[in-house]
Amino acid sequence: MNEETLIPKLGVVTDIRIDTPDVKTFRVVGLDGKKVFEHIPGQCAMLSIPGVGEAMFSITSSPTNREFMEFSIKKCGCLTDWLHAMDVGQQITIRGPYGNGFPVETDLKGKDLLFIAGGIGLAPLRSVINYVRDNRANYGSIQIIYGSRSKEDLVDYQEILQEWMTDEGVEVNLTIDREQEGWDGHVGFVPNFVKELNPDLKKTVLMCGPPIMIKFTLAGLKELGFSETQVYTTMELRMKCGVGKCGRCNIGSKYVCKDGPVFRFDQLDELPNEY
Amino acid sequence: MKKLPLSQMPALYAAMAQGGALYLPVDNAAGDAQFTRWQEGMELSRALNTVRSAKDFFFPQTENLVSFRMQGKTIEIIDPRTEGEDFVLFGVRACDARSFTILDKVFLADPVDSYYKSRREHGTVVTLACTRPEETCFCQSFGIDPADPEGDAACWLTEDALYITARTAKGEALLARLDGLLEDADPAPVEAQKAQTAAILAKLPLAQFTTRSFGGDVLMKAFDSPKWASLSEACLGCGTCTFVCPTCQCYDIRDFDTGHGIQRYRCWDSCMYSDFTKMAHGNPRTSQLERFRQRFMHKLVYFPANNDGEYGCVGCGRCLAKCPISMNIVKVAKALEGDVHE
Amino acid sequence: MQRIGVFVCWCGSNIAATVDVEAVAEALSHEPGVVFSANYQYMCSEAGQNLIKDAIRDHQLTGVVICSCSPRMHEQTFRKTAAAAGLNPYMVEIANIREQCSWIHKDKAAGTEKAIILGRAAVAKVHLNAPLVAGESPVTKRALVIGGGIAGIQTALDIADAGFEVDIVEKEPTIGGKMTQLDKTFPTLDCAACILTPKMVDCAQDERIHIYAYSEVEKVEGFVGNFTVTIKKKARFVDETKCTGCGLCTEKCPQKKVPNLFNLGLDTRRAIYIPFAQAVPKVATIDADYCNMLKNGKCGVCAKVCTAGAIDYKQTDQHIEEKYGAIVVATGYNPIKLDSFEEYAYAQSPDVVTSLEFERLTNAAGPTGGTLLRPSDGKHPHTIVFVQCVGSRDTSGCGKPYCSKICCMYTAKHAMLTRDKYPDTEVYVFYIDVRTPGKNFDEFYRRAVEEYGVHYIKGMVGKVAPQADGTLMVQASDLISNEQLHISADMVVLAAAIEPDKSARPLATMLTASMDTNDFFTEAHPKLRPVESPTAGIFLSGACQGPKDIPETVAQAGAAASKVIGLLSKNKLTGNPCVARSDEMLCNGCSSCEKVCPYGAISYEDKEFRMPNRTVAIRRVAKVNPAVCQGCGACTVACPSGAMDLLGFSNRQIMAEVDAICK
Amino acid sequence: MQVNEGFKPTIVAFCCNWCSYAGADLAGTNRLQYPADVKIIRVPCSCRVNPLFILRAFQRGADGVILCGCHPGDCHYTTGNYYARRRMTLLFSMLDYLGIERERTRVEWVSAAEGVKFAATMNDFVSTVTALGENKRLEDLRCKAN
Amino acid sequence: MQSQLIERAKALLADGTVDRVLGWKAGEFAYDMTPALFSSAQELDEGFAYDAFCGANLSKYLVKESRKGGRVLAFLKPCDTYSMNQLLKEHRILRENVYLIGVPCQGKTDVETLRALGITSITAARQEGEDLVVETLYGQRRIPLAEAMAERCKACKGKKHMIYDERIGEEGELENPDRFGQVAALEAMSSEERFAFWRGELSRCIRCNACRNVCPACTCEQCVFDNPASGVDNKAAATSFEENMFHIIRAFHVAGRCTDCGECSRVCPQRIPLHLLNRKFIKDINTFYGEYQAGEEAEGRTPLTAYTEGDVEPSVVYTKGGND
Repeated sequence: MNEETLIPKLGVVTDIRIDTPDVKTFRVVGLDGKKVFEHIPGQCAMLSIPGVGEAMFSITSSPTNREFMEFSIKKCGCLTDWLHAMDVGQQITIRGPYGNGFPVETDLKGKDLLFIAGGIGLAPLRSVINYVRDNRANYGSIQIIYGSRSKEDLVDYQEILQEWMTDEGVEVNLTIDREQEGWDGHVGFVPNFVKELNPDLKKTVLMCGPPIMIKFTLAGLKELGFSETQVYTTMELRMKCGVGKCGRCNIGSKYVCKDGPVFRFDQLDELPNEY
Repeated sequence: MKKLPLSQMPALYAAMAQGGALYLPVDNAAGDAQFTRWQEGMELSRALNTVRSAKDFFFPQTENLVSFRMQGKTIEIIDPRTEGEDFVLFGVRACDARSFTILDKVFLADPVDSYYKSRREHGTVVTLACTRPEETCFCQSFGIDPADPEGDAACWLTEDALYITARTAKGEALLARLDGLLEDADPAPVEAQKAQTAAILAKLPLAQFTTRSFGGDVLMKAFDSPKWASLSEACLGCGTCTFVCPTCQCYDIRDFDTGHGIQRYRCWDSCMYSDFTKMAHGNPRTSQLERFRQRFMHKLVYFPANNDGEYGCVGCGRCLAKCPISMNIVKVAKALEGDVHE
Repeated sequence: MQRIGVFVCWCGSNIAATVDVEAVAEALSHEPGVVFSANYQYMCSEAGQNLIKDAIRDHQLTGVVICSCSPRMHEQTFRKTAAAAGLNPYMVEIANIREQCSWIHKDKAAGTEKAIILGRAAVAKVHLNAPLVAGESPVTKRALVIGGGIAGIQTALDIADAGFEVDIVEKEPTIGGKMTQLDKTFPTLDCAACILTPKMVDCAQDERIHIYAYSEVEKVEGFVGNFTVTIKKKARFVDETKCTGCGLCTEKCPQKKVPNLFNLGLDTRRAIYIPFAQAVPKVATIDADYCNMLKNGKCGVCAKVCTAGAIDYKQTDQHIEEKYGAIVVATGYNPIKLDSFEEYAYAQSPDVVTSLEFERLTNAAGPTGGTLLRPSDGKHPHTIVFVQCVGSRDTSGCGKPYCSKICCMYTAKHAMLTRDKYPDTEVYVFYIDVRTPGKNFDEFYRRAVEEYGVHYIKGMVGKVAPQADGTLMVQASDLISNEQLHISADMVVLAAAIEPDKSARPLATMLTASMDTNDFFTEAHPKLRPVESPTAGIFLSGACQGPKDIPETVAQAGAAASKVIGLLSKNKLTGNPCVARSDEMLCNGCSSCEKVCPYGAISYEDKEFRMPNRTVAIRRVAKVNPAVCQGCGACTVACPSGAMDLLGFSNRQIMAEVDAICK
Repeated sequence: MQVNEGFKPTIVAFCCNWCSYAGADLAGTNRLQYPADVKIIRVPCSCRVNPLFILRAFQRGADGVILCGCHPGDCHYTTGNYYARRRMTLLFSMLDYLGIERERTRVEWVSAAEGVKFAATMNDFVSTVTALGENKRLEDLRCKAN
Repeated sequence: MQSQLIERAKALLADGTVDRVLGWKAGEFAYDMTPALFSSAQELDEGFAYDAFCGANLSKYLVKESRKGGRVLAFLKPCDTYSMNQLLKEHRILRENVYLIGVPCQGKTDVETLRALGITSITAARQEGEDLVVETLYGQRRIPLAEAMAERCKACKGKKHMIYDERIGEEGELENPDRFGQVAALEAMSSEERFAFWRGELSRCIRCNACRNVCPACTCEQCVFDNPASGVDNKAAATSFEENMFHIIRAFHVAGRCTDCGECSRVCPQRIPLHLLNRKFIKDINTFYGEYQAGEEAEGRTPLTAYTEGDVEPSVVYTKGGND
């Protein structure tokens, strides 16, 4: 952990990829051209443009990537507008990593994994998916259920097509909300799609997406027979200062910055419903 | 135990201020005690306690964390800190002294807050025993003895002398520096004072008040109590309780564009404020009931759940005295007691 | 984050001589968001404009800053340039480095430094500019004229003449207004009826003009180009479409004791009446206050004698809704009530009359058939005293603080005509000043004095005391000879001050048109827009705007008509996009903004807001009508929550300029 | 009054678009000199000027703030300057009450024809503020150049 | 008086005129009354209080309460009725949903006022004739009520109710209070002295927002100082400028609307005499534009949304109001 937790480091944007009409993926390295810091899948970093704002983002690249970090960022406010407008070569400030991350080296090891994501919710899961793919021997089967509003709104679509779908032992199920020309895949919302696919009850689920999707998918999973102890999600939206001291991430006796952002649903059940 | 005659107090202050700063409660223009940097001629306030707590000295209301200079696509990061100044906080009451250990549990926990830590290291806390507690005092509910305060060094003020004893290495070092002024003392007057104060303490209206029913075990019971609605209905959503509280430590980090660069500063925040948890994606606490509940749940339930049963309150009574609508932790705890006991 | 282009103009040597234009362009190129910076001899030239257009396209500029002459000079030019290159014209800001920099500073270093700061402020502002699109609204090609006096008539005729439909709403049973009551008009002494009645007839006959007589405006909604007006057509108990105006009913009606208001109560009429012979529309009206049939159901004479079957005792008020593009206010004036001027004995003696009453007493169609007779005993008066400024220029609080403007001239007229017709009558005029600033006015006044021997006395009348012998003792002071006068008069004529018609105040509220403290309508600009109200689409004609004589009224009526014609000839109105806008999430609904809006552009609505936990809150929020708002910004400062902001001059934009300047 | 030689004050002038800004343009057209310390911000009407803007200017380092508008009665928007007059009277009085030098703020009515008055006003205001020296009582130390 | 109010409230609850009652609730000590809602006779009996310590102005609560459905009974002191009217003028309270009972007020005291008189550690207090008898941990204190009165009550603007549905008790008479003496004293100081005075006072501000949140004129949906989009938001005044800024703008925003209820000064934990800012505006408005008392009427314009052509010029400031 960085000793000066509130003083950021400098990063430089070396590549900007347009993922969807409102999501861009930014590649960031330190001024020395190396990674700014190492992280665990599911951890976050605080990015900022001084004077514009500071906000928490999931690190979407896998720790197995030794060269750079990536952030997939949806345009939804002052800072993200600014980030979307910047050019390659722009410096930004970065501090982290923050949060507990997914238990990839403990609880998840050896398990069959089911990833469920909606829209930009793929961002935190992508890090885990690629980490697991890169350490394939340590894990069982991989199934990915990913949905978005439309084909254009699927984040990392090229990577999904070219790498994930071609991987042995990785099952990818994509869906979009409404019929669309040039799309012959599944159409429909994620919760229903999950039920249709009826995944094996042995799987451990990692889920991220809009609140409404989470709510209905969790209900669907329970209907299928999944237990809350099998399902993980991440709540990085509640993180503010990153170090668990500013008070905002406090839910019950937990601090999302320190105890999260990755929680199992049985853990969340013990908290007051303020998330 | 050492002592010094009251006539020597100015000399004591001067000696304490040697090589740093001395802050002590002094009456301000409104007639209230306020920690003030000592200057020749200043006198210790006779008030029981300051309006603002002593937490400012370790966790100031605003402080610059870092500065930036921007040019084109480049950013320069500047750590604005200079080597801190050693200082002595004199006249801290037992309640405030305890608040520092509560703040320590937040700011010195991993990851350590270096801004706070540095101030803690530079500061020496000299406490002063209370002799005339007021009706709003309930520090005894938290096992604090106002007649025998904690701190790096503790003092007792009698009619003719100041008694002082060191409690930590830092306190010892301070006393060593004051050596020429102090003489060895018989602790009998101090013990007498303690006994006298104890008698008053027993008669305080809140002497029997306790928060013992609260703690992590009753989290859901307390959270779901129907009483929050009526308790919070008059709350103005101001930050008075938070800002006078010695243990409240929530903060916000903001950027200020000076025209020449960006200053990223930290400032006190209040969970009572409507925008406290407001984020780009919404606000999980939309009503004053939820915000009001958070503050008291934090002190009575969440904090003890994470800190071996220690409550996030020291019974200083400031919120009792200052809340514009006279709603406070005592009223809340008393009202909820029945619900958490069930 | 904008992509901004900066263009620094040399203006030949106008700017370049005292401002180092290259240095300015260089310095501004380092400002955040500036991706292109250039300087050129004449930015407003075709080549200069092409430079801008090319840069907008080549560098995908989202904002443009031009450092040049005053925006009052070329802002429009450069906005068009930007628009031609596909950029929203309101993404252009001008830094005025000529009139407000190079031309006033001799020191090049200081000038250059200031030009950079002004440019920096413009860049800072552009960062916060947003594309603005002017709103468009259609225009209803129909005008409403409120008031059917000479002002309203002239306005209506002129508008109709240009081919537009126009409605006149007149509260009396006939149009014509005050001028119908006048005998002769100054300074030419031609007969009022002779010049007015043909115009009234023209109105009646023009198929584009519709007259709502005996009607009042009840409600006005909408805004310029799109007013919806509810007109109350008061029941006259006579079917207008059937009445031939034969007048038989007005002769047979048994109720004879009705004060004749047309003659100011100097004689009586019947309960069913036509105000005067040339009334338009020439239709009878039943005065419900006096009609026996309507009061107690016992009579019905008029219905019996009416061969046309026009009498309809069951008629009720009708409410008609019409749409208009423009509204002209021509509500005119009235003489003030003289009850509070006890010293003139107006209430005590019938021989103390107002000038308008005197007008009726000398009119051939008046109660005396045109022979001047004392109201009290019908005898010929031998001494008449005219008192000027009765209630005018009065700061005591009894009267009006302003000059009523027409009194000097009509009094000269009355005096002269009296002396002309009855040379044996002595005529005295007491005045404070004689004001004759009009064409042939002073000549007219001098003729009264010099040729007709009217006694003009500068002085005040202190008291008029009715005597036992029926004469009136007038006590006055002559300020020039400085002596007290006592004149035994047969009649005293008071030049009562005039005031706006009482209907004007509620009407102004309906129209959201502003009034001054005397209840005269305020004009949009006292010099430059004298016939327009500040509220767009509302125009002013005649004495409702201030005291006027007939030629002035007719001139203003024509001017108002031409403004209306200009408005109605447009198919669409393009608004100014720099208008106020209310953020309803912040709005308290407190009405502060509405109170300071000179245009009535702000209205309120109760709006539902979705609140947490699926609840709904209803809040009163302000809405700005962009078609009416002129963009002054008064509301933005009156608003405490900052809900009201001005597009193009937003709080953030102005503060950004402040920041940039003070950096 | 002492004279602060070499002190260059920062002066912000808010000018209404219709009268005073045009008056400033006329001063320029007539080549009437006034110090470059004055920087003009164009607003549609004097009533657009929020007290916040004036305080903001002082915060950011202005030494004097002047508001120019149409003469009372001549407002392009009829009544704007009447409201501005009340607001500024009260604001200035409050600043004075707080001990802020009253000469640092001013309102002047300048018509489009009064280029001479505009230049004279600015010359006078600049010399007044120069004599007062740097704004200390309403400054934000963070915003000082360093 | 207290029992009279309780009885009336019970009756109005019973006959369905109102379904809840806004009043004051007794607290832990003798003085710490909390504004509270009561919805049953039992609640009223248990907690409703009305005495010399019930100083809180309840009118602002009606902004929210009048929108919650049903009808709420509110007890208003004369001075609260001014706030009520002003809030009605600004359409912030739905009149049909509130039932107003005017209650008499002979001036209120509060614990801070007693504290300033050196009376601390209060355990009980009662009125005895014209005196207030205060029991403290360290003995009894007796002071004349008039002396114990809060500053704002010593400068009372009116003892008559401006609006009510019914009234209980007698309205008092006003005895020529000196409302502007303190302002005039400040005006008479030199500019430097005034600056030093205000800097000393405002530097104590901790930006807790109590003054704003209690103020019946500050009912903005979102305050400019809380709104990041306003460009002037600040949470904690980081510099002396921001302290000044907050208080100047707040005073300006309520200028012409402030009824001088004095709640701002009452609640300030740092005892900053904030009412002296508001009263300066009131004094200026009275001097420049004629006597005006916000809240006397529920309709019409405020001095800052009105004008006359002959208004004084801003330059009046250079020649009036104190010395250099």
